[in-house]
Amino acid sequence: MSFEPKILSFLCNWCAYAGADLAGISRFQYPPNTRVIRVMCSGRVDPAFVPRAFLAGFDGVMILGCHPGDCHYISGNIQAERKIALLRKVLSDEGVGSERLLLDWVSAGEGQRFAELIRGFTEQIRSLGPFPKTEEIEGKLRAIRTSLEGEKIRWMVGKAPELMEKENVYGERTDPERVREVLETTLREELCKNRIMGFLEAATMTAKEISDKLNLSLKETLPHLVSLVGEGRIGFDTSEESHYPRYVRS
Amino acid sequence: MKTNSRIEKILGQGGFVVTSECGPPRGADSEVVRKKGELLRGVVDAVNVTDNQTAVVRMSSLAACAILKGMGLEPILQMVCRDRNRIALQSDILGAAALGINNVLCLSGDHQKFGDHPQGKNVYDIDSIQLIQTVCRMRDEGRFLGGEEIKGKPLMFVGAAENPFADPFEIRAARLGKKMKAGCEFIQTQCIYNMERFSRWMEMVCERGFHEKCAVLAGVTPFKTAGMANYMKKNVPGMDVPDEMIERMKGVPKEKQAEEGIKICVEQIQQLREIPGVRGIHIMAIEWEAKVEEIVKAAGLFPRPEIE
Amino acid sequence: MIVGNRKDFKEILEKLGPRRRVLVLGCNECVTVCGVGGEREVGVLASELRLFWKKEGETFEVREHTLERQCDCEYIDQIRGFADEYDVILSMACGAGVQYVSEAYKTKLVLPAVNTTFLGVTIEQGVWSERCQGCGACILDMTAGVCPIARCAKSLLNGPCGGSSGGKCEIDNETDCAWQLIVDRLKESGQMERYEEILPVKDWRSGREGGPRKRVREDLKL
Amino acid sequence: MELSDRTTNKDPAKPVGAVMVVGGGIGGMQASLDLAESGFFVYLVDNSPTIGGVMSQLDKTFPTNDCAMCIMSPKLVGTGGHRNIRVITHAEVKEITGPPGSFEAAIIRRPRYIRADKCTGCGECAKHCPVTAIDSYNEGMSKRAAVYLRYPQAIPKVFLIDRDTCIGCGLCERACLAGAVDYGDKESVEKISVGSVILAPGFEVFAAERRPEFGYGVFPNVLTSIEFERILSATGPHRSHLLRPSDGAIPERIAFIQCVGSRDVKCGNDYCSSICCMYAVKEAIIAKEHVPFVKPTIFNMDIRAYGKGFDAYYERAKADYDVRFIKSMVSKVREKQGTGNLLVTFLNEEGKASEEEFDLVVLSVGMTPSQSVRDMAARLGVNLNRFGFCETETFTPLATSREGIYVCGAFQSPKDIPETVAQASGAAGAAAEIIASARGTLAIKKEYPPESEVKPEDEARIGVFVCHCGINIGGVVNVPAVREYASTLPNVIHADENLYTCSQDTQEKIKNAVKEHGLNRVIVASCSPRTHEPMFRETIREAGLNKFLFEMANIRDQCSWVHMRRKAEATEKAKLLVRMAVANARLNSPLTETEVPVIQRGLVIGGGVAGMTAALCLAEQGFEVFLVEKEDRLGGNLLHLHHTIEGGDVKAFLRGLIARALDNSKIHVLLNSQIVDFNGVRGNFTTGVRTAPDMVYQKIQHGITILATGAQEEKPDGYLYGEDPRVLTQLELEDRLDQAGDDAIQLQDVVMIQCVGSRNEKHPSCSRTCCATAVKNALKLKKLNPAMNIRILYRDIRTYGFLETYYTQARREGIVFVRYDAEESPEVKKEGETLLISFEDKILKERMTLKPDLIVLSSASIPRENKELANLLKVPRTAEGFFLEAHMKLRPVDFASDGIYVAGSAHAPKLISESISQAYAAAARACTILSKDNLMVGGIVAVVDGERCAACLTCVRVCPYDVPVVNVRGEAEIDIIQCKGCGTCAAECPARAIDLMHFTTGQLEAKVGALVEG
Amino acid sequence: MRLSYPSNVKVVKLPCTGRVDVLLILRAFESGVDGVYVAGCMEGECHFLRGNLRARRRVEYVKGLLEEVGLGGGRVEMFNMSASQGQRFAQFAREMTERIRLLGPSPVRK
Repeated sequence: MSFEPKILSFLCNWCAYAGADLAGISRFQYPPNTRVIRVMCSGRVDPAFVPRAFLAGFDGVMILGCHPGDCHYISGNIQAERKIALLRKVLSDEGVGSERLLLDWVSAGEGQRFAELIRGFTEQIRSLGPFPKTEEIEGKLRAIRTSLEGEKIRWMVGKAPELMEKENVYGERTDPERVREVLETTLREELCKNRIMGFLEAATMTAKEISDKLNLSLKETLPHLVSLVGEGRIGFDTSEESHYPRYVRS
Repeated sequence: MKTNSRIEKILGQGGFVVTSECGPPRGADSEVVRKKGELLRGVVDAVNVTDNQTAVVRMSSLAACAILKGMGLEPILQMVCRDRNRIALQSDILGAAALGINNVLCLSGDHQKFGDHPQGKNVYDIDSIQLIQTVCRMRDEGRFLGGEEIKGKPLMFVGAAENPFADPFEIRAARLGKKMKAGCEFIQTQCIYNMERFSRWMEMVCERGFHEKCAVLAGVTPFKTAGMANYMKKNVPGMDVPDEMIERMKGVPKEKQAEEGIKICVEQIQQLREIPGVRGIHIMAIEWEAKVEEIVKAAGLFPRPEIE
Repeated sequence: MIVGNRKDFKEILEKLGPRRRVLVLGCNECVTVCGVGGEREVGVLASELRLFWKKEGETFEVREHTLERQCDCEYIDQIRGFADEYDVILSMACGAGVQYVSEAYKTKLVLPAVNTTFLGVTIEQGVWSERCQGCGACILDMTAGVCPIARCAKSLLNGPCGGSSGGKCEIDNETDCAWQLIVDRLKESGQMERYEEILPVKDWRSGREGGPRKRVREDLKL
Repeated sequence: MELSDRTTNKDPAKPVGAVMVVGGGIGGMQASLDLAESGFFVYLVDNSPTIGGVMSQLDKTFPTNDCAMCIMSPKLVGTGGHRNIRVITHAEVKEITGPPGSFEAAIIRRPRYIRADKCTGCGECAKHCPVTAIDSYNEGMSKRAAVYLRYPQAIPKVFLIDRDTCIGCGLCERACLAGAVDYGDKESVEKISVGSVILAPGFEVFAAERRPEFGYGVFPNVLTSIEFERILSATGPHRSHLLRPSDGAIPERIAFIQCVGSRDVKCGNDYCSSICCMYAVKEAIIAKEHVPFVKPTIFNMDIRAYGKGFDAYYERAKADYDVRFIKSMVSKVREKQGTGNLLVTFLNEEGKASEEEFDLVVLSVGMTPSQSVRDMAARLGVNLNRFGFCETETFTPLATSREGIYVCGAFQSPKDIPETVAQASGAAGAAAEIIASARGTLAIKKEYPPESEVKPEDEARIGVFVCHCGINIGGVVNVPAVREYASTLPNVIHADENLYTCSQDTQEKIKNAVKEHGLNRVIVASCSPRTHEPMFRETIREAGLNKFLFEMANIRDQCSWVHMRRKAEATEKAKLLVRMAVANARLNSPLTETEVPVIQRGLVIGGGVAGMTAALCLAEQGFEVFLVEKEDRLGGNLLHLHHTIEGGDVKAFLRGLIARALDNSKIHVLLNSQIVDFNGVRGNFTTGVRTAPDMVYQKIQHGITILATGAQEEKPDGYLYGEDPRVLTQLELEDRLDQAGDDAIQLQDVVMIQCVGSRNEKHPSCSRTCCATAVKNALKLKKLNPAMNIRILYRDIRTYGFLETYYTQARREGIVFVRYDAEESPEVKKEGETLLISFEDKILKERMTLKPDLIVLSSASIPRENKELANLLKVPRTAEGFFLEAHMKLRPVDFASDGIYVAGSAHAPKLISESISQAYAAAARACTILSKDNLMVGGIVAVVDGERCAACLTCVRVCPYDVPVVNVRGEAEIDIIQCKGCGTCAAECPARAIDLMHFTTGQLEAKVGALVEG
Repeated sequence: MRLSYPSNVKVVKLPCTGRVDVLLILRAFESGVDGVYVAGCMEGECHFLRGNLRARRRVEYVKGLLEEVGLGGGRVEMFNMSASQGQRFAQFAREMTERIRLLGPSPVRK
């Protein structure tokens, strides 16, 4: 039996959704694999929805909004682009489905384009095959989801444009490079920490085992352990003495 | 001669005394006493009969003495102050004299804590020195402690025990002096292994002239095994066993250790005889009476002198 | 002071039998000082009883009270007001106190909670040691101030037995040999010659052997 | 705080009664506390956002292995909460103008962005902050948020924003319910008037990168000692688990490399940092205690364990902890490929290069003043020495080159904690001297309304205030439910809840509630009484209630914070804690503290340099002093000294000092006199003194006592001393060198032997000064006759601090140093008239025999006869007979008995400059009592019910301070002035006749009872 | 440090563990607590010199008393910790709670 991908698409009410309707009115044909969620603006799409969708069994996710400049809410689509770019970077760094995520623009008048995008993406996913569900990948997705849902990231993602383009709390403009750096670093840290918490759910582990699982060097791994210890989220398993202490969830 | 004591007589002749001991049985079987008596007959001059030694209940010393006496042996009645008050002690002395027992050895007695009735109450109405005094007074003055006159004095030759190695160091010789002063006529010592220390003690004793009034019989105990030697060193208070002696015991195979023990004992007796002031030997072969004869003979102390 | 030991809790419980209304009575004299029957120990014993009976689900009443002395009837009278409310008085005084309380409350059951052990001194906080047996005829002048009657396991008056070793008594090596102490003190004070004297047999009539004792001082009597 | 009237000096002729202390480390805190307790107002300015300095980063301290934070936190809290100390953090001194006694200081306050008056220290901001930064408290080994508190126990407990890393996202403002975030904060300059200044800016560690051969910064497993200290600490990156950076494994073989950045001419630091040997030993011991299989090795040139009890610690490290000491300098450290392990190259004892593998290398980095401190010194016009430390003179070790500005701690010279603390107290004494006439003019004395009377029989009327603490409590505990519950409890008249109970407006609210509802007990259910009780007590006192009528329920630190995920249970527990507090509060009674007048007069025992200096410091501050000396003249040990190693003229100094002491009308010098009896307590001692030749007896009443009985050179044993005139002690040599027509020029060969009578079984300590004395005298000999051969036989050369430069000079001048081991000390004998000395030469590996003209013995310093004095005063001594201070680290001049202090070599052997510092310190500590008219006593103390007392002596025996006595009535009596309130006696009194106020048996039982009821 | 530990633990503050009275502990059990532990300074670091050492002896004594009355000596314990060892405090709190949980409710509490 041939593989039928399950695709989730978020369509902005004013452009993409209208475009989809137009495709219908125009009887443009496209594959039936897509499930549509209507949102008022592509800016509403929380990046955390994406790993959530993958975890729920979707093989691909599309987000379609208005063309730049056309946003009904002025810049919702631009914000969506930033957020999704960040998400895509994380997904690609982790090697989990960045190629299964599509953000694009469809205006209310582009019924044809809508159908083509759907067709193209469906084919792309079909050729990629089903979303590989290994324990490791699911762990990564869960960690990505948890990280993105955390207050720090949400706040930063939301505030970033203001900081870079308008002014920060000190009435200055923050260097965009710096904002990006902080955002990426923080996300990366959160992600690693959440993954470690995930590993330790099942068993106690040494720093070496954790670093192997994270596919990071020990030197890169240790700071995450230090900060988790500092936050009191993990501790040391003192039940046995060894040269390599085992970490345990508190 | 104050008494009919065989020991007194031998000493009076200037002879060298050999005594040994017989522990009464933990039962009423007189045969046990008789058997032990048989082993010692003719081998030693007198036989000590212990008085509930180590505070373990045994046949009374007086009864066992009477049995030995009946066999023609010369018993020495050991009396401890632990179990009887002055009334009982004096009464037993009269009884012993009546049975023809000529010797008494006055002792404090081991504390009941070590025995089979640690729950018991001890008496210690009088102490061993006072007991010596009491017996002498009964014999010489013919009076009880309370002052009343005795009809028929008990003629006892009075002795005591002495541990030359016991503490306090300061009174090692004085302790003997005090016993002598109380009227003690002979001393049997704790078993001696450290010859050097014993001869030093003897020197102190002789220096003060104690040996003239009070005959010192040096105590010896043959080792049965190396383990016994070790036990004595470690667990018996006041016992001084030199290491080389233990080494010597350990140095021979187990089955030969008894033999070695006897050999050591004999050597010791020979050395002790050379020490000035030593007037006799007291062989305490603990539950090993069968070997006394062998020891006495090997030590050249056989036959025992005759007395008229 | 009089030194005692608390009885085992189990023994106390057995002695109490089915009685559940208990007056725990302390004494603020010797037994307080030697930590066996003062207010604190009364509290401890009362607490133990309450804990035990609560555990067993029983109903009970335990009262704590400490008298200035249990060897004077005026003090003992102080509990007259409420002693009747209890089945039993559990006295934490020495044997004298227990008896005297018992004499004062003839119809009341008075039980000892303490074993009276000896007349002694405080060696250090929490450690007491026997010094006197109340023989009634003190000979401490003869024995350099160390009593061989109380402190020698065999009460020997004329020197140590052969078991004295390294300054310790043959009964255990925690106990000092009284005669070692005497000899040491004689030596220190240059009186070694006193050791040579033979102490005569003791007249025990002044002691317990002469029967229960009583002392009267006429001039103090009312 | 009202500042206006303190910022200008109205009368320029009169000094200002305030002092500025720069630097809030342990030294700065000590100086501030001493001054504030002596009637001066203190501005404590710290560059860092919190006070505490480097000590706050330490895990343990040598030689007692006390937890650094545990022993320091009382000082932190005391400083932070002192009415007469204003802590100005995150600030630096721009300039100081005006004359001494009337300085004006300009202080630049950097913005904190968090308002100190509003921040509650709850930490919500940091929890939310998305930015991470390097945590300098953990030496970069962990991370913190951009808004942070340097360490959990920090004072002030106010967060701040690190503007360099903050991106200005505004999340912290949203998280802060106290409204403390203020992004508009700006740098400001504040001017303050002060009479004198103390500089205590501390040190920074040597930058280990400057010794590239050790690979610091290149190899991850090469750490500095301060980083290692953090790793060992409970608040460190791994929470005290000893893990190495490269892979998180436990390092087994640890190498310590000493003298990194010290004793190093090449990097310009040819001084010794004084502390590294000991801290390395300590870190080795602690590491071993953490992980028993650790094998520490310390590579060193000399082990400089010269302080009190140090040598014993060093010996313990060898014997009990298997710490290996290798006398060798490491030349190179490289990493073993792929393992993270390190290969250490060094010259072994045989002089051959060898290499050993280690899992971790710790560099014992030296002390150096930071650039910012050097810059400040330049701004203030204070001279530095060539190493950048503050320049001071031998006989004025506390004074900087600018009059009125004093110095203490590691900025003056490298030193450890106790010496810093002693010097800090000393600086406080010196700083107080010049402004003594202004004492009390600026110190804040608080006026309170009269206390309303609360009698035991009065019914308790309790007010309960439950705190949300933002969301710290409210986010977990159902605060309204707790408040509701509290109102149902017996005697609770009023119950309320607050967002922040510690905020200023809430204090007013509490005061009003007291009045409105006629409350006579107040309970706050919030955080820890350890930090907040003093403040709330103050509030209810302002409302006219005795402060002991206040009670706290800790529903944050011991409830909401620790049961975050169990909200229902936490709420129940909070209710119960409130119930316990109510049960306890009902029994709280007002405790009065009584005033006991202080006899404002001092007694100094010992008329040497320490005694005279202390007496003068007290006299200069206006206090009468009795100075008692056993001998027939003042001067002590200095009478036998001629010059210091720096070249100072001791004789001239001593003449001046004696003249000042004799001329001072406040000082009564009693020569030929001895103490014969001693009674009383702090503030009120009575001492009997007998004066020869007529043995006249007099009684002196005084408020404090300083012991300065000194030490002396021991007459050596052996080495033919006393048998041959060519064998001398260093003191005798010094005397001889000083004599006119000296024949020393004739000498050809001189041998000096170190550690004669020191560091042995009888006298395990190092005598500290003999190495420097030997170097001093050797240099002097060399000067007289440069051709002279001088050999110094030593075990370790301990020329600590700047003394090291003279050691370097000595070697440069050809003086030969030969090391010997304790087991094979040199042998001196005589063949005919020829003096022979033989010893083992470690380098040549053979036995050398010399025929010297002179042998000089560096003999031990031993205390003067002080046993009787110690018995009279009931003060403890060490096994070697030196006086034993109350606490090795933080109370170096105090005795455990209040009001008695120690100074000079009676405490331990010392250099002259150290004795002077310590004498000032003793005087400053003494002034904390003498400056007060009355002492407040009572409060939480043990009281005896005489009726119930059986006079059993239990209390007398168990009291750790020997306070209880049985009085003439046969009852125990506990002096409330001396009782420290531990309650041990109350817990053990067999008659239960003793109770501890405020922690009475009734209260404790009520509390426990409330735990279970209901 | 906000380390979590079980909410069963309630603290009675004392100036020094030297103030811990044998009777106070017994009274606590009478009131029905399931366990008591005394947390003092590290040995050798007592602010009042040796209060913690005395407390330890008393705790040992109470253990004996509790054995006698059948509650079990395990219900009382002495721990030492320093001010910076929040971690250790939490650990002891957990250990003790776990221990008491195994021992079950105090039989005194009915």
